[in-house]
Order: sequence, then structure tokens, then C-alpha cells
Amino acid sequence: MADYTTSELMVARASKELTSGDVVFVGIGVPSLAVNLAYRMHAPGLCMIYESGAVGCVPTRLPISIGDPCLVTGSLAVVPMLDVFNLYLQNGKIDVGFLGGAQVDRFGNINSTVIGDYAKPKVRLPGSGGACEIAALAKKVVITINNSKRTLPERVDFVTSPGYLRGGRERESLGLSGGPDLVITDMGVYRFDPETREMVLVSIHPGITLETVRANTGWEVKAAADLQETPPPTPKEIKIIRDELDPQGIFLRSRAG
Amino acid sequence: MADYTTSELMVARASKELTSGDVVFVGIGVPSLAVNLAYRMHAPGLCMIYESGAVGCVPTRLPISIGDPCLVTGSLAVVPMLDVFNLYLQNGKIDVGFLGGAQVDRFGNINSTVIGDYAKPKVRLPGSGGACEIAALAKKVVITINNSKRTLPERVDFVTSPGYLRGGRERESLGLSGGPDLVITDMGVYRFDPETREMVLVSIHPGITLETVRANTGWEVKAAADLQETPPPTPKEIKIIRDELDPQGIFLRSRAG
Amino acid sequence: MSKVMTMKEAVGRLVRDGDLVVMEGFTHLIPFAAGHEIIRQGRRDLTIARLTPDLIYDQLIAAGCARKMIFSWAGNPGVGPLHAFRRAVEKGTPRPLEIEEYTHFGMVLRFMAGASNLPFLPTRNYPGTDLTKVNPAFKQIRSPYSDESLWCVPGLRPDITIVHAQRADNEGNTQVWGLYGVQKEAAFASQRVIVTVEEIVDASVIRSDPNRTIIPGIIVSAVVHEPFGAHPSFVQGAYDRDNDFYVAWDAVSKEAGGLKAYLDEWVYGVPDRAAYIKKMGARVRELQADTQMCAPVNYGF
Amino acid sequence: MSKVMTMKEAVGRLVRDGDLVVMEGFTHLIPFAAGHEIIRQGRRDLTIARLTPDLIYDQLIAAGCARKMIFSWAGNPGVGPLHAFRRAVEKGTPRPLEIEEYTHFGMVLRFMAGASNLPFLPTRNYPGTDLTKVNPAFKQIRSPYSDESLWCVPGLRPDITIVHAQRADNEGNTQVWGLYGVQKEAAFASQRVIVTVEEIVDASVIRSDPNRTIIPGIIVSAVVHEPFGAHPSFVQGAYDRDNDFYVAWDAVSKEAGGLKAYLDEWVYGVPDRAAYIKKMGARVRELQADTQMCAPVNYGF
Repeated sequence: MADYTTSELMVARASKELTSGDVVFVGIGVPSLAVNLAYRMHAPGLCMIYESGAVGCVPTRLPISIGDPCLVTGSLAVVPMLDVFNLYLQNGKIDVGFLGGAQVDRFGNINSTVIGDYAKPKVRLPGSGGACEIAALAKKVVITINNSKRTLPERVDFVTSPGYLRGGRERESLGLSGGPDLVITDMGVYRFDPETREMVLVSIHPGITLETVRANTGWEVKAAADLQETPPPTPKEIKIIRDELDPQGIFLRSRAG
Repeated sequence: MADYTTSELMVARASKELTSGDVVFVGIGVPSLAVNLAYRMHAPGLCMIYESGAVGCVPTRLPISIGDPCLVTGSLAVVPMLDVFNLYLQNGKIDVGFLGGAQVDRFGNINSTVIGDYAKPKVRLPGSGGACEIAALAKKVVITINNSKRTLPERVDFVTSPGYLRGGRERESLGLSGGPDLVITDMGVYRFDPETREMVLVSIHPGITLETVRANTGWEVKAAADLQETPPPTPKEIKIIRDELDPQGIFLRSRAG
Repeated sequence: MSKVMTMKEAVGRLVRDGDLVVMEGFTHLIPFAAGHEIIRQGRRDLTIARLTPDLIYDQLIAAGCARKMIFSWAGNPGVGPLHAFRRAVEKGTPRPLEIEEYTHFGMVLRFMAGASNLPFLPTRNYPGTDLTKVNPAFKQIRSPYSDESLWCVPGLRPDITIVHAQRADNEGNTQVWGLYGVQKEAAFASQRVIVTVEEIVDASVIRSDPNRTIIPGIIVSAVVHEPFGAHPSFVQGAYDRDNDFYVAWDAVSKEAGGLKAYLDEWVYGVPDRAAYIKKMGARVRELQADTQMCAPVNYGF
Repeated sequence: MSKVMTMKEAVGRLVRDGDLVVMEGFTHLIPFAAGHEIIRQGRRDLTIARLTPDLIYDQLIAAGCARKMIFSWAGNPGVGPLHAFRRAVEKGTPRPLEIEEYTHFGMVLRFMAGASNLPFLPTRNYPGTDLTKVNPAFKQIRSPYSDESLWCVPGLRPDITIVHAQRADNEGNTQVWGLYGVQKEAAFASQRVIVTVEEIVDASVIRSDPNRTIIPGIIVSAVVHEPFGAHPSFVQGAYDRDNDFYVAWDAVSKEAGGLKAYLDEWVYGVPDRAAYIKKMGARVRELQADTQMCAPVNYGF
């Protein structure tokens, strides 16, 4: 087994979605690591924005919350949250937003609110935070989540953050542009069919079989005709992640592949 | 003739409308002098706000514009104009606003937009600036203007800033509270009848007769039963105005009574 | 005149049973000392509103102070769930908690609408989310300038807003740097405002940099000098976020008993924040911020 | 990468005939140098928008650059009328000027709505004024939360916004202190943005005080180093407002001929702002600001 963890592979894969000049709405965990990896590897010109109001951040340590003081010190701007949402996000200045959640369904809708009924929840989750507006208003969304029947159901229990809703042109019909572009799980990478807007497996991680993916997805998942193998992280990427980005392994604890 | 000018009397009279703790929207000229006089005489706790965004100003010279740098240096706060209008004025934090204009009519409506027809103006005036919102949203408005048939017509050519409109309860019926409280001219002082909302002469300046006032007002002006004589400025007030507030006589040029 | 008083006085005079209370601060400047005093004084039936309830509202919920919560993200940032919040919502203990749920953008707009004395503000957000189905406060309007429909959120007008800041003068002219959050909007939306600060400074310090003032004294009811008043959250330029505390909170609060033991020791067990600091000992020094001063600017003319 | 270029390049590349142009700055930081370059390059059919057209738009109107003006107060502050504006409106010379008129609050809301990508914003202002009768862009909506009606103004989206500031880095991260006006909102509402500054500084200066940044480089198209670029308006901490110039402008501009003579000598007659400063001579030093530095703050953690 190669010396990298699945999380490290996910981080490396996510980082490749970013290009220099992108204005990126960063979250905590894998997204934060992916953006910082891209910044060091191939996208020195990208601009990190956190919903807490920090713009052009240069964190000197791994932020454990989106409001960490290290995001403020040395940043290019720190602005009121009213501006973050009105002038940056709603005004179309955010190129890429990263999102996770408890459930993502076949059409890229995300649930981070409740498992079960809203009024009598089986599990009460934290809720939207800024996720709903990022899903609605960022030019493009990248989702990271684990691959299981529980986390990738046919239909989410609650649509916290809109993807393509019930597919086809429903999202556009409600006046929304953008939408989820890519879903990265611990088993593979999915894109969305331009017509049906259904999640389609486009690459599969080394050592994972299509059967495994199908056995762990809540619907009869389609695979792309030219299904690829996800490129593993390079030694340089692994080194940056382990030595610079998450030296204590806070977000990438397990070293087991 | 006493050694004070009519302008000085107007400044002194206007200053008496202000009490310590008032939050005052200040304009240039007589209002600025009146507020600064009150601040030095009897209202050290009043808070001067300019629509330019300066709050708690301590001007070290006479500001010739509402955006003078002397209003910024040493002030308590300098805020975006969006906040001045939304968070301060519309949010009911302004106790007193001073306004002037080219015309004020019988019901305290102010015109600072055009003389004649709007499409083909005889005279094109500067327009509202912040006057309309101050008239609509300040808790109380004090107006200063010269007393002539031209400046005090029965009905203004154009309502830039709403007073009591056509009188009675029309202002309230449109959802506006507040309204003009006092009009100070070079001949007298007017208040508004609580029922009809018509301007009524309540005091007359020394040396002016009721006939003179009537001859110089655009409608059959009513005088209060207990018509008073406007108190002249005290020597101390005159000294502060001349030595501290307007030493070069920029706004109060003529020294003739 | 001076509005300086103790935390006990300020909370005693200005926070009332049944109030709609806001204690804002997005990760930064969360007024924990004020929250602890509210718990000590046993306020009841509060409606508590915040974007991120965080540990401060998890503690108020556990202490039985809250009847209802208005929020947009109820978690322990980077760690996990808020256990007292989940117990109240899932099991109704120690008492049922009514919830009214938005998103961060929605909460920010609610405060801005309230602060602007407007009944609502519109946004392009919310098409497709189920939140508008479970919360009837979301309403749609048609733009008079096009055939577009926009979702609106209603203005929020708290009875009392409490914020923590780096410094203020004794009349409450308050300056903040680092993350602003929504404190300015929440304060202007509120009937009463308490400002708790690391440092009370002479007005001349405030007046030397008027652009830093986010809350003017004219809207402030009380000023409380409360150093370290935001711990375990942080104050830019004063002390770091106590991330270990946030991580440890997960175990502390997992069971109602553990959380009650925490409150007994660290809230009911101390008279005020000064005693809390003393009890913390060396940890206080470990969190001290290093010095990275800004380049000063000239306000002369 | 660096966006630094000369004023000639910036205006040449980014300001086009027929554009909706905004040069903001409320008394403070009015970008006069940019206005003069637009006149020199002979732009035509511009729609010019500003709260207070001030002398800068009076000059553009006299030079025949403008077809339409959107504004809220057209006067010479503390002095009198804007004569070129009045001639254009009252007599149609040098060419008729279409006007679209608001109030300061209305213009601020138009910029904020544009910057927020909203079709409009509502206000409690405007009941009873005749402005809503002569400008059909004012429209009423009913609040979905009450039976109140509110007036709305439409979002404004300029093609190009030009602002002057104390300092920026070479990517356009721009800092302002003193009066803010509506520059931030105008810049975010705009398709293209030019920032002209007294000083271009290293990014480390900007990063030492991120709360001062009002315009981020990500929305800036060009950065122009233009010291004294706001004269006769002022720059807090750099130079005072030239009140004598504003007073003198009344006589200079009273007749079309006098204003043309001014443009010939001070705009067409000089190649750039450097030559304008040289021509001003000793007056430049007289306007120099004294030093009143702010108390610095700590951004460490």
C-alpha cells in the first residue's frame, strides 16, 4: 500500500480544482488543506476568503475554526460579515466554494440540518451556517464527503444547500446559476451529467473497485465511459501536507491508507 | 440699535432649541454656528453628527463644507454614509436636524430643488442632498430662512423635503413621525399649530413690527395670542460667536443690525 | 457622563427575564463573562439569538436560562456538536428549546434590517432550500423593477445586545479590530446595549483613530471593564483562542452531569471573572498574544 | 501581478465613450486628476453619477463630456450654485444635460443595491416628497411582514468607478481613512475599477492593518500613482481642502468663457497632474497637512 492516506489523496485531488487568480471561499479541514496546498504548489495567486470576513489570508498555522486569529494577522482585508455576503458572495466575486455535509444526494443537494424529521429529528445537525448561500451564490462548488449509503442517499432528508434539486433545469428555473461541479469522496470523484444533472463517477481511487463504490452509494450510481483512476498525491504534495499544513495530523489523523 | 446682527440673533435663538444629550444632524452656516454655540454655552453633552459620516465632532475651525477635514480629526467616530442614513437617521437616533432652503411654505414643506416647473426650471437649485431624509426621519426639525414673500410662499413650487404637506394629519397618514418644530427667520420665530399644522408667529425680533412680518410673508400669517419679543443674544453669546466661532465673519459678514 | 459599572450591575439592571438577548461575536470577542453572569443571576425564559450559539449558548441552555434560540449554525467549530443544544432539541432536557433557524447570511440581514428600522431585507439567496419550508418567517416578494422574486428575512430587534471589544471610553465609544462579525448591526438593532471591554481608555485614544469606532456611545447603556472577558474565545492583539478548551468541551458536555459539574465549578463556583482568571492560573499567560503592531496613519489636515 | 499604470493609460484603456462613469468621494478624496484626464482624452456621451457633482462634474459638463447626470446635490459646498450644471439644465449649453435626481440616502442605497447584485433596496424615506413624482425610478412595495408600504430605489451598476485613496499596494488593495463616503459600495457595484492613490506601498503595509482596506485588489483593474490627485478637494493626513479654490470657482465659472479659459489653462494646457502641481507652485506646500498620528493597535495572537 502506498504511503499516503485517503484524506491526503482527497486533499491533493481537491487542490487541482483551483487555479491562480481564483477567489476561494474556504472551509475548515480538507478544504482548508486543499486550498493551502494549491497555494503552495501551483496557484500562488489565489485569494482565500473566509466567511468570518478575512480576505487574502496567509495563515501561519492550521486554523481549527474559520474565525481563527491567524486568518486575520497579515491578511489583505478584514471586512464586516454583511460585506462578505452582500458585496463578495451575492455580488458574484467568489469563484469556488468548498462544502461538506452529513448527506449529499444524487443531484448534489446537501443536508447539514437534520437526520429524520425536522420537527422530531433523529439527529440534530449544526445547520447551514454559510453553506446554503455558498451553494446558491458561488460560481462553482466542490463537495467533499465520505462514500457510504448513509452519506450518499438517493435523496437527502433535508435540503440545506441546493444542488441541482430534482435534476435537469430545476436549479436554473429558480434563478440560480453555478451549482456543484465536483464531489470528492474517500472512494472516488464524481461530476454532474450536463443534462440530467445526476452525479456520475469519473474517477476511482487506487485500490477501490466499482463494485465497492456501488455497494456504498445510495442509488444505482453511473460510471463515466472513460472511468479514470484518481492520481495519487505526489511525494512533494504529501511532504507539504505533513510537514507544513497539518504537522500534528489534526485533520488527517490516520496514516493508514 | 443694539450691537448684534440679525444673523447673530438667529444663531443664538436656534442654539436654545438644543439640550445636552441631543444628537444633532448639523448643516453649514447658521446651524453649525448655533450647535457650536449651544455646545459652548449650555449643552456640553450634545453630539454633533454630519451626513458626511463624522460623529462627535470637535471642529477646531469653522467648517465651510459638511465634509471639512476638521470634522474628522479628533471626532469620536467616522462611519460610512450607508451607516449614517440607515443606522443613525432611519433608525431614529437623530434628535434634531437643521434645515434651510429656497422656499418654506405655510405647512413647513421645504423646496431646495427648482423655482418654476421641474422640467423647465426658472432657477435650478442644488436639490435635496440629505434634506429630504432629515425632514422625513429626524425626530424634530428646525428651519432657518429669510422672511420674504419669495422665500415664504403659501405653497412651495416643489416639495423637496416634507413638512406637514397640506396640513392636518397628512404627514402621519403617510407613516412619517417627527416634522418641523420651529422656523427661525430674520424677522421672527414660528411654531406649528398642533391641529392645522400651519406656521404661527410666536415671537418677533426686536425692532420688527407684525405689519412688516405680514408684508413679507406669502400668506395671511397668524400670530400667537401671547406673541413674544425674541430675546436678543447676550453679550457672552455675541463674544463666543465673534471671537471663537466665526472670527472672519465668513457666515455672518454684515455687522449691521 | 460615565456609564462604567460592574458586570453584576450591568446584567442586573439591563438583562430581564423573557428578554430577546443577543451576545454576538463571530468566533472572535464572544462575551463569555457576560454569559456566565447571566447564568449566575438565574435569568429565565430568554430568547437567545446568535449566528453561532457556540459554547456560550450551550451553557445558557444547560443552565435552563433559554426558552427559544434563533441561530444559523449550532456546532462546536472544528470539534463536533453542541451537546446541551442537542439534548434540548432531541430530548427536551433540561427543558424543551424552541428553535428558529436561518443561515449566516439570513441572520446578518436580520440584524441589518433591525438596525435600519426596516421590516425586512431582500436577498437572492434561498431558492431551493428546505429552510424556507420549515421557517415561515422567510417570505417572498416580487421586485418592482423586474419579474424576479426575492426571498426576504424580517428585521430582528433585540431587547439587549452584549458585545465584547478591545477598548472603549467611559461613555461607550467602542473600538474593535480583527474580525468584526455582526456586532455593529446587532447593537444598532437593540433597545439596550452593554459593552464589555479589555481596556477602558481615555476618549483621546478613541478620538486619535475615529475610523476604528464601530459602536458610538450614544447607543450604549453600560460599559464594563472585563479583561479576559471573552475566554475561551479570543481577542485579537490580547489573547489567543483557547482551542484546547473547545476540544475538551466535547467530553465535558457530552453528558448533562459533566456540563453541570463544569457550571458548578467555573460559573456558580466563582463570583466573577476576576476569580475565574485566578482559578485558571498559568494558562492565562500561555494564551497571551504576541505583538504585531499596525503601521499608524495620519489624521492631520 | 502589478496593476500599476499611468493615468493616461488607465483612462485610455478603461473609460469608454457612452460609459456610466462614477468618480466618488464625499468632499474628501474626489479624483480630480482622473476627471481632468477624461476631459483631455475627449470622452463623450458619458452618464456621470455622483452624490455631489461638485466642481469635478461641473468641469466635465462644461467640457461637453456628459450626456446625462445622476445625482443628489448639485452645488458648490458652502459657496453657491454649479454654474456649468445650471447652464446645461436651464439653457442647454454647451449641450443639453439629461438629469436623474435622487437624495443622498437614495444614491447610497442605489450603490449598495448594485454592489449587492440586488435589483433594489427599500427605505422608510420619501413619503410626501415631489421627487418620487418627477423620477419614475422610485417605486413602492408592500412589506410582506406588515401592511406598510416602502419606497425603493433601483440598484446602480456603473461601467467604471474611479476612486482616489491615501494608499494601495500594486495589486489594488486600497486603504482609506477619514471620510469614507460611498467609494466601497460604488467600486463593488462597478464592472471596472480604477484606484488612484497618494502613495503605492508594499503589501506588508496593507497587511499590517487589514481592517483599513476598503477595496480589495480582486475588484481593481488599474492602480495609478497620482500624488495631489484630489486637489482642490482634500486627503486626510496629506493635504487640506483648498477652500479658496472652491470660493474662487464661483467667479471663474459664472460665465462659460471663464470656465473655458480655466480648462484651457489648467486641463488642456497641462499634460498631466505632475505639470499641474508644478504650475501651482508654492500653494501646494501651503495645503500640506500637519501630523496627528493615530494610536497604533496590535494584530498579534
